[in-house]
Amino acid sequence: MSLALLIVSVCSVLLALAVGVYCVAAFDHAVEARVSGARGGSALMAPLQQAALLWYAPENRTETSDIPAWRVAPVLYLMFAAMGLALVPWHSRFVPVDLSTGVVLWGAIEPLATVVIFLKGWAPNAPFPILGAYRYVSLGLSYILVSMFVLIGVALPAESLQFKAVVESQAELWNVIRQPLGLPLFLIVGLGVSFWGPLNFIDADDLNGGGAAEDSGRIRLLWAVGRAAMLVAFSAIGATAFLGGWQGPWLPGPVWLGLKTLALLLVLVVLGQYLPRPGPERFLTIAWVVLLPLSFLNLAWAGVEALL
Amino acid sequence: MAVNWLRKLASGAPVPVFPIVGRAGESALQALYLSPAVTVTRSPRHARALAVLGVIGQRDREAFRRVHDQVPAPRVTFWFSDTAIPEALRSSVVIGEASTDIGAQIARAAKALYGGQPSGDVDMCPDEPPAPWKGVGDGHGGEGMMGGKPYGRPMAMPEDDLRDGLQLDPLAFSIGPFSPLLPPGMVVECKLHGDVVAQWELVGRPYERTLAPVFYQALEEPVAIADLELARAASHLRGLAEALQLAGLGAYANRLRRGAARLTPGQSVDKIGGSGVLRALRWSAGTEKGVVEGDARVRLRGPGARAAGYPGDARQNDPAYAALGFKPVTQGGGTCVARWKQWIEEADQALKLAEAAARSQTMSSPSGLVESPLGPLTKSSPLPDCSDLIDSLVVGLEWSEAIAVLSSFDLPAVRDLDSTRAREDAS
Amino acid sequence: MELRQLLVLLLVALITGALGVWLQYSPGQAKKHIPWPQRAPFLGGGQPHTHAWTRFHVRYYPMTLLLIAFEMEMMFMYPWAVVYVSEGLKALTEMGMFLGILSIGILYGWREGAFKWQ
Amino acid sequence: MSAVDITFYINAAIAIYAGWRVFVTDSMVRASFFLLISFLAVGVIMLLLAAIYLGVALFFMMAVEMMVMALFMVMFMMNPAGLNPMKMVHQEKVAIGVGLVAFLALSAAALFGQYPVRPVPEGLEPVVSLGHELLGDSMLVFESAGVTLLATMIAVVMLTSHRGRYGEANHGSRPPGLEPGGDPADKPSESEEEGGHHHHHH
Repeated sequence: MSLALLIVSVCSVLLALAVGVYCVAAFDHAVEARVSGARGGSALMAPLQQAALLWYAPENRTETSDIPAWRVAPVLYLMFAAMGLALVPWHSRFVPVDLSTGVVLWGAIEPLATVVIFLKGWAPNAPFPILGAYRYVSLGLSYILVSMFVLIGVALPAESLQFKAVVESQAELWNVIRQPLGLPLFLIVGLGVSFWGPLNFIDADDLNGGGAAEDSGRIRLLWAVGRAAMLVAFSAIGATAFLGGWQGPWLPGPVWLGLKTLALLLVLVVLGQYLPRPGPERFLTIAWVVLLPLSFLNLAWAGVEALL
Repeated sequence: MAVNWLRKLASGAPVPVFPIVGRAGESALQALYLSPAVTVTRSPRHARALAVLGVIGQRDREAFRRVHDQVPAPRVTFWFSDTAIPEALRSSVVIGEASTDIGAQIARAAKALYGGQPSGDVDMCPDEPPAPWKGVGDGHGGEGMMGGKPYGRPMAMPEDDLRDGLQLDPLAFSIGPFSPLLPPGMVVECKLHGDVVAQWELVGRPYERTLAPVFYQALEEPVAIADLELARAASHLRGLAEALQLAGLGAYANRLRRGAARLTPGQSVDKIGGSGVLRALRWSAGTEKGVVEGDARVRLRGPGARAAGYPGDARQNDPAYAALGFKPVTQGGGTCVARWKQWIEEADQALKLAEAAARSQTMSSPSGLVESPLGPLTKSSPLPDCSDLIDSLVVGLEWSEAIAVLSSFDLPAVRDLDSTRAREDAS
Repeated sequence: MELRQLLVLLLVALITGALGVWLQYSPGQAKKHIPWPQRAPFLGGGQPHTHAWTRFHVRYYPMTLLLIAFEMEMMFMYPWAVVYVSEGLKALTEMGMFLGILSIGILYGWREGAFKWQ
Repeated sequence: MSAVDITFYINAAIAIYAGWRVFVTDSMVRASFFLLISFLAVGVIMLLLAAIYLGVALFFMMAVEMMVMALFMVMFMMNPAGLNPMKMVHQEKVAIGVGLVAFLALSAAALFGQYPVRPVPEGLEPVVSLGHELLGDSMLVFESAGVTLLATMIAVVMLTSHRGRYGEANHGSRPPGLEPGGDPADKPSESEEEGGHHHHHH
């Protein structure tokens, strides 16, 4: 790998991250305005305006808080999201990080994200954030197995844990058709990892904002960017694993990947505004009693399908 | 140059405002929700401005000072209230006018902050830790393993648990009167074991609710039933909006609030709120909890009682309603979701009644008894507060369930006719 | 060589991390001193009686232990997935057996209410 | 010194430093997550050793494990956040002695041991060979691991679940007395049991 390729790889990941984060914010604003019927601000400017508002907002801290954890958690979360996005192959000849165990590394990013989200709620030493943190951990520990089984399902026909091979294995038929349960389950996990919409157990309104109740200014901005980045990384991985990644007629590969990622982003954002948040206890039961068996079924289906 | 550009960008965003809702502040809060110039936040940390709406009781002055100081400075305090302005804020407060959009007024005042100059809004509490700790004991205020007051607050001590008998520490705090989770003015002493509410003790009752003027008018003179029913539907929809907000559906909550502000006879609730979303509420937390039974149903009055199968409704006594073919809607069960459903169906029924009444120009016949959105209202005895009913209902529930259950009730007392009129005379 | 790939990963992580740190420490924020009254946890005017860092009653603890047991098995799943197609039916039966055994554990946990909050 | 060497030294230093912090920090949560950092640094070293699967697997295993450990730490240790300073080590002198001996023994084994030289063949894929091993000679081991994990799961459920399918797990049980044959230490009163029972229906 030449130095030029190295620089191009790094820059393209960062650029995709920035564009993706902006798109998430703009989509979310547009969907919210459409649902609520509120006029006010264009969806294109709103993300920048919100960011500028948070940029200038003063910061907050609680009496006895774990300040290093408070500051480090959003930085790590953003880092994990960027690392996840870097694993996505753009084209058969251009993969920023082409690891032979990319699928496993993505599987590791999810529990690590759970840890930093827990720290978000733990750090302020205040009742509502801490309730949110523990609630989130019950979610985070429940979807992990589902996510892993679903991703192992796509690794079966690819005979590899490399995302590039996963895309190449979908040359004839995309995994979304071959393993119909995979993508819906994966999207649920995506909402969980980026604590978005119905699975936003930590920053919930029934806790006055929960983990974010004591956050202000730059820290909130950083978390907002991190969550959007995680959603982008998730959609990109989802597009790679289930929608055939770069493959598609007429257009160049990276464009296809971008379009598929945006489509998944839009689905996630709409789901986020449309679905109510289930009770944390109820979701725990659903995750283990419904989603996990479904992911078993998906794996069995994928296994039989791969042998045929 | 770039900085100016960034500040300009920031001032394009709606200003985040934390509302302090006092007595008779509900309508101003609804106006804030609808204003495109501001966003209403759930935590003062997210706000740049504090809006005081309605009258703050003497009891809650201390709490007001605390919440005021929790909005990170520099901030703007906006006064839309008959309460006397505290000494410390006298020079900095922005006083609102009733005539124009109060959201726009707040935004105008708050955007001065973005220029970078400090606001004159000073803290009201002294800049001191909650308890002296520096240099006490080992220097951080603690003693031994669990003793003392490390950093100014004590540590929790273990306690028996309700559910599985593990002896762990309770999380004890008081909440309210300005918490968005509780009705305005309600103060509760609360103890949690993990997520589960172990103790819920009402310390301060919520402020009386001021109803739409048409309900007070109907006590004395005939009013158009269409107006009465539209006001009822609006009140129920606002209650539902709060439930949607708690379930993480903020956009749909605002849609309902917006719809409630401009109801017309014959609309359907499903169209206003999105039928799928209203039905999906049953998947949110606590829907089967908070069951009201027995005598509590009667005390609960109004839609809450009807959701538990108790059919009392003052509209049955009114011949004008009988002519419209009115029959009260009821639900069985008396659960949280039954009360939400009751709101939905009553609002739907009210809109249909309004349509029929508007067509036939039906007027109500005053009998000194009006069915308000909270329950039967009479001239002599206003509706009493029943927020103490909650104490026993939420113990043993998880926090999210408890808050959902709380949001399914309309507990506060209703302001009586005389005090409402006195206020009108004064203004 | 994969080390080069890891270098890209490292650079991406370092740059985003540096961005996060810069965002928090760069000037422009209104104020540095945070007074004590602002620092009290927000409870709508109420006050906490103790620190929130307590022996918290995590109600889903049986699930976490089940998860740890189950997660061990994921270590075996990944290598299995890679050789699955080449080993064919043998891999299917073996992993079917393995997952079957573990599913009994999940079923048992469900039957005994381990997936409910205690 | 190559870039790989530098990365190794940095990660080794992080692993040791974080490992040391585990024992000197007052907060249980911090201790758990320092241990996690230590493991992550070791994982990176494994990646440098081309053990690409084991390194990454260590990340996800340890992330979950340390999260759960932090939960249990906070549940059962008094003063879980270290608000009052405390000592995390017991029997310090013995611990130091044992640590030193273990360190010396392992270092000696590393420095003076005779290791076979078996260069990895070109094009070997560790994950694939691991997979074939699992489906080949080690199949029995693998399946017995499954049975062992099942036993663990059942034991876990039996020990922790408060509500079984036949009702309360501690129904009719009596806590042990403070002295042999004495009264139970903290028998819950009947009314409390009733209250608790009421809220169990879901």
